[in-house]
Amino acid sequence: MGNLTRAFVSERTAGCIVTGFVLALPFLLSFNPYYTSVFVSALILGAVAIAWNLLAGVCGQVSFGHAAFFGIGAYTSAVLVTKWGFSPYLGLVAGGVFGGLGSLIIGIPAFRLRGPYFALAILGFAEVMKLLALNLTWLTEGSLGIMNIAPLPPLEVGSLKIDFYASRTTNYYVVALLMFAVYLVVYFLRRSNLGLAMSAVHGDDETAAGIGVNVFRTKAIALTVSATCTGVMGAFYAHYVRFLSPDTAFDGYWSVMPIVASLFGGMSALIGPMAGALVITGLDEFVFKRFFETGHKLFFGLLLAVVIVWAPTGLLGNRVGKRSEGDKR
Amino acid sequence: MLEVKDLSVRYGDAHVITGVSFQAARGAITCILGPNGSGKTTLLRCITGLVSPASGRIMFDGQNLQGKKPHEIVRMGLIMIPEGRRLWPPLTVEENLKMGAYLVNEQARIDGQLSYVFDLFPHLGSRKNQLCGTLSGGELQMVAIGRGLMGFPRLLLLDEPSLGLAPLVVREVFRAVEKIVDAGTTVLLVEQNTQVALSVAVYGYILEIGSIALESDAASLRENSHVKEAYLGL
Amino acid sequence: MISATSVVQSLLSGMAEGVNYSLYCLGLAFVFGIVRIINLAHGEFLVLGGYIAYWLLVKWGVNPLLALPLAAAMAGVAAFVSYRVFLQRIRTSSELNTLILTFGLGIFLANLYLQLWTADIRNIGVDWMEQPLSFFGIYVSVGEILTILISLAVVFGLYFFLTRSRTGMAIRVTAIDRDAAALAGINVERVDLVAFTIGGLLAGVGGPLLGMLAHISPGAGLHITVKAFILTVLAGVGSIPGLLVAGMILGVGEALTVTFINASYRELFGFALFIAILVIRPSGLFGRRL
Amino acid sequence: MKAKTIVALFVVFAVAAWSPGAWAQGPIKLGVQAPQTGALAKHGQEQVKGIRLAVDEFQKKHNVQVDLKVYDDESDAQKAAASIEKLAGVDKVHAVVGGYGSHLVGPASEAAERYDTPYFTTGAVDRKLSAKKLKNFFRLNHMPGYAAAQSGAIKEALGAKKVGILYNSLSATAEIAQEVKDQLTAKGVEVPVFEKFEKGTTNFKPLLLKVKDAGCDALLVEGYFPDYVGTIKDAKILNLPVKAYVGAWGIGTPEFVRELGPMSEYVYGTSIWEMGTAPKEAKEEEAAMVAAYKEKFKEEPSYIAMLGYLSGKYMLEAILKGGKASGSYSPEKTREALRSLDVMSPMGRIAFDEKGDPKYFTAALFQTQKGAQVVIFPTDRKMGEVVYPAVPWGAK
Repeated sequence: MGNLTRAFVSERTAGCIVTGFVLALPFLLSFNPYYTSVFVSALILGAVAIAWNLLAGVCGQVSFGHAAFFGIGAYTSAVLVTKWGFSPYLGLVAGGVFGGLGSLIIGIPAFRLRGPYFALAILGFAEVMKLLALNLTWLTEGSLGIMNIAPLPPLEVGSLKIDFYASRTTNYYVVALLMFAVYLVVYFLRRSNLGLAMSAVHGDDETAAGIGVNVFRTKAIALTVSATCTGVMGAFYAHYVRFLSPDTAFDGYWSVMPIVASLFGGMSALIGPMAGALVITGLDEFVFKRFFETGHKLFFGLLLAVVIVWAPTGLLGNRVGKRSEGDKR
Repeated sequence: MLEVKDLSVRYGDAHVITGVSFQAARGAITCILGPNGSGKTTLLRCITGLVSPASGRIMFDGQNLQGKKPHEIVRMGLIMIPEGRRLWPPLTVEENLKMGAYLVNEQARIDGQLSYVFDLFPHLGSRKNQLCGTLSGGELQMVAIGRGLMGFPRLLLLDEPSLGLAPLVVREVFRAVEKIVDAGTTVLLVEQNTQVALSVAVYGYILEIGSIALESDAASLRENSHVKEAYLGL
Repeated sequence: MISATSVVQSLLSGMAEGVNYSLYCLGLAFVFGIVRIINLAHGEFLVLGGYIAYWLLVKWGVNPLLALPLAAAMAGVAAFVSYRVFLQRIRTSSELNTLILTFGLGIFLANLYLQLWTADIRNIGVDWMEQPLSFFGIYVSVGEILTILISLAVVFGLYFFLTRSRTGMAIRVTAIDRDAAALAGINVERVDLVAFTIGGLLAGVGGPLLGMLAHISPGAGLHITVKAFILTVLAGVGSIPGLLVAGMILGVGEALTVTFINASYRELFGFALFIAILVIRPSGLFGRRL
Repeated sequence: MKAKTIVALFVVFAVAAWSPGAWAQGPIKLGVQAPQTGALAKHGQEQVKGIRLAVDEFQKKHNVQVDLKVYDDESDAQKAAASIEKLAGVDKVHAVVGGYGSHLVGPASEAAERYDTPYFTTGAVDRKLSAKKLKNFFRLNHMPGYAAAQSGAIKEALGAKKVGILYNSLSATAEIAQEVKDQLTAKGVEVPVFEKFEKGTTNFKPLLLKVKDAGCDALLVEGYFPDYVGTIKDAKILNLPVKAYVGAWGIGTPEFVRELGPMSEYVYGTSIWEMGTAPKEAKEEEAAMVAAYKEKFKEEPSYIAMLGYLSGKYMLEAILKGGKASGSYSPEKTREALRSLDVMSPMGRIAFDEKGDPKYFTAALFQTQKGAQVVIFPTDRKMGEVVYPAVPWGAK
């Protein structure tokens, strides 16, 4: 019996269910623009959470400051597009590149630190980045923020014109695409030799070094890939919301919510953070807000506490996580 | 005094101890011998309530220890002196000893026991205001034993007291242990140093890969060919 | 140009601020050092203490300083309940879980305050405490001197509690070596509960002082938690007198940054220092000693 | 099993989400997007109270039902835009009022433009908002009106020669600080101290010492409530020798007086409206509004509540007027009605230019005297004589 359920929810099955759900969601929501835009936010969060989980769940290095890479990505793209007229699509790429580069600046000194100290160093870095964005007015417009950031330009496929200005649905599918790209990057990375090395580092630095893993390089790659993906999502955010200020781009939300989503969904499954992001958003939007318009966050906080205490492995964590161990036996 | 029956302990999926049974007789030294990684420390941690067993039963003085917390077990008079001393380095010798009497409420009993410990280890008297971080290995072991004694143990569990000590110091420590037994405390000794352990114990068990491989009185163990070959290096 | 008196005055104001910083972060540092829980709801406990003092002042005219014990007690109760209901159950799981849990509690509490007491910003104003005193052209207020004294008293009180009292010693040895403490007959689970509650009490003392020196609002907690974090790392986990020094370094550093550079770099100073300490000396300025 | 549970949960959400919007002509559907939680919750909540009052009155007066939908944007830009998607896209409201904070109103007003829904805000003063020339964007207040009152009063009513400006790094305060500085410099007033501080600053002494050393006549703090509390308390301790303390907005309000007591005396502040500042033509309306507000919410209305009230009122009137003209409520008609508006209100004359900015908006500069706000500038709205030099901490 136990084996049956285990076989039922493999990583792949869970992935397929979530993929199917994400693709079908706009239909389920009858293309209602509000709910679609709510889930655009959920998917941005989901993608960042998957990226965060590459570092934390796979490689064992918890970060409290992914807002740093999100914000760097967002600002990079916004500045390139508004000031120097780059194409927003190029901006997405540049956002990723700069997010990755930014991660190296803090990563190189911070990798010597362990556990909460590493996490805190990244948090500090995020705050420093936010303060720089606030004070480098010539580049970032300071606290006034950058307004009127161009949306992604319309794509023309034959006679079909896909517009990203008005429609939420097109934005939804773009972000879904980006999210699956992030998922695939993480998925294949974990399957590769590097992924094995990351798992070894997750266990213990010294043991990993003992079996010939270059610990520093492995951590650096995990962080850079994670930050790059986060940077791309940040860049997308800039062109989606079309307004950036240091407070919104480097908001603690982007540091905290990916962690929450990952724990909620389960960190041992790659798809867990994604599912977590969707469920949290759904609960907050459709359940808590209905009961208590101004106090819904109260439930949210309580829910977090309750889930952590009574379901600490998350929604998907236990099953998928245990399965890979079961295989070896 | 202590009776362990069919005890098994697991860490996650790893079976550390499987079906171990043994007894420690009142008023004597019983020893458990075994190589590194045989599960000795785990066994003691399980008896003292730091680790919960997967199955089995531990009886102390006719009472089942199942589900008891470490401090409740200590209150019953079963005290362990852990491997590697585990003192509190920023505290002085005297503070360390006094913390051993945490559950004792009468000041007079604490003072009495403190002078007993200083009698047992005269060496420590002059160092009582020194921080434990500054002591030598032998002194640390004495403080550790002293701290255990401060809780008025009826059964003292000693985990590798000879570890890392010079032979001369080992002899001093064991002389003290014998005195403790003479004063009426039962001792369960867990050791790698088979030679010394068997010279003081009355009964011994050999623990190998998590189960009891051999048990007998100390004298016959000393003569046992397996013990000679594997543990005494003869 | 900046006059010499102003530099001295600025320096002093930084020191005063720094001492109060130490008080605000004491509870967090204590809980982190002893129970190994980074309590992200710390700031919310502090804010609770502030509101208690505020209401006592507004409703019954009780002097906020007299309200201190009650404010501390209420925050202590909040911490006690949080620990018994939630934290106790996941004490043994990963650090990350306790972090998320306390974060959730923080969100819950902040929004609860919002519902209970509206979003209005509250300031605990007591006229005689706001009177300035002047010494050789340097100004301080009665309240400032008083809050510094209270902060120092609490910090040293805690220090003596930990080094002199039986319970304090039990808490201390549990922090150093948990197993050894359990083997000495200390109920380590009880110690966790007591320590977490004390953490709440300490936070509760900070609240009224924050309300007097600045102001309180339902959402003010997170900022305090972050500051407390920086200080804890700066001082080094477990060093209570170190917190005072770290608080002053931060307070004075911030003040002088404003005086000599620019106010907009004040926060940057704190975080830059934070990262520098983490990278250069992860154990903090005063290492791990209790 | 777990996966099934998740799928079931999602289905529940989906069903819950799908609720067909009512299409029937009849009640006016007015949407409100405002922060009810988060950093700006306080302002958003007051705003909504004012709007609710306007709705009540409108229903009574015209006997037309108003369906009011209030959505919390959680002080978050993304949620602000999403709230508009919900109001305009799902609930199909006829117009939206509310919005607080330029960083929230920016994305929200763009979303409203996408849905061709009139959007009328009272809490966003950034110039860039109207520079986009959105056809659905209207607002009651904007930056130049604030800055003019401050610089004018400092130069003319106070006659200060040197001014120290300290400002919160948040966007609106940073913008007004720059604007006021430029205006003052143009008028020949020196600004030797011009510094930005972070929100959450509690030790203002080092900053104030710079003001002291520069020998400023007046201290201008462009900030929010906590910043005033902090600067005034620290100025008192330092016995800061300036002759006037001027704040931007939200200073001298009843809440301010309640929390600061005697230390609220003599501060200067800009406000769009405070109790008793209405021009003669609108005194009656002001009194009625204040009475009704007190009756309904058991507290004094703040200027934010007043702005909320006025925005709700004029928007509803415009929808109705447009609807009467064309037989159904339509965005163009509502916009036309708003653009043709020209009335005297408790906050002065209201009319919009082609960008949706208020044509005649100027804030008033008042001084708190014995707990009441006495307008001292501009001269045509003057209510009493200025007390100068005078600061709350009684120096000089």
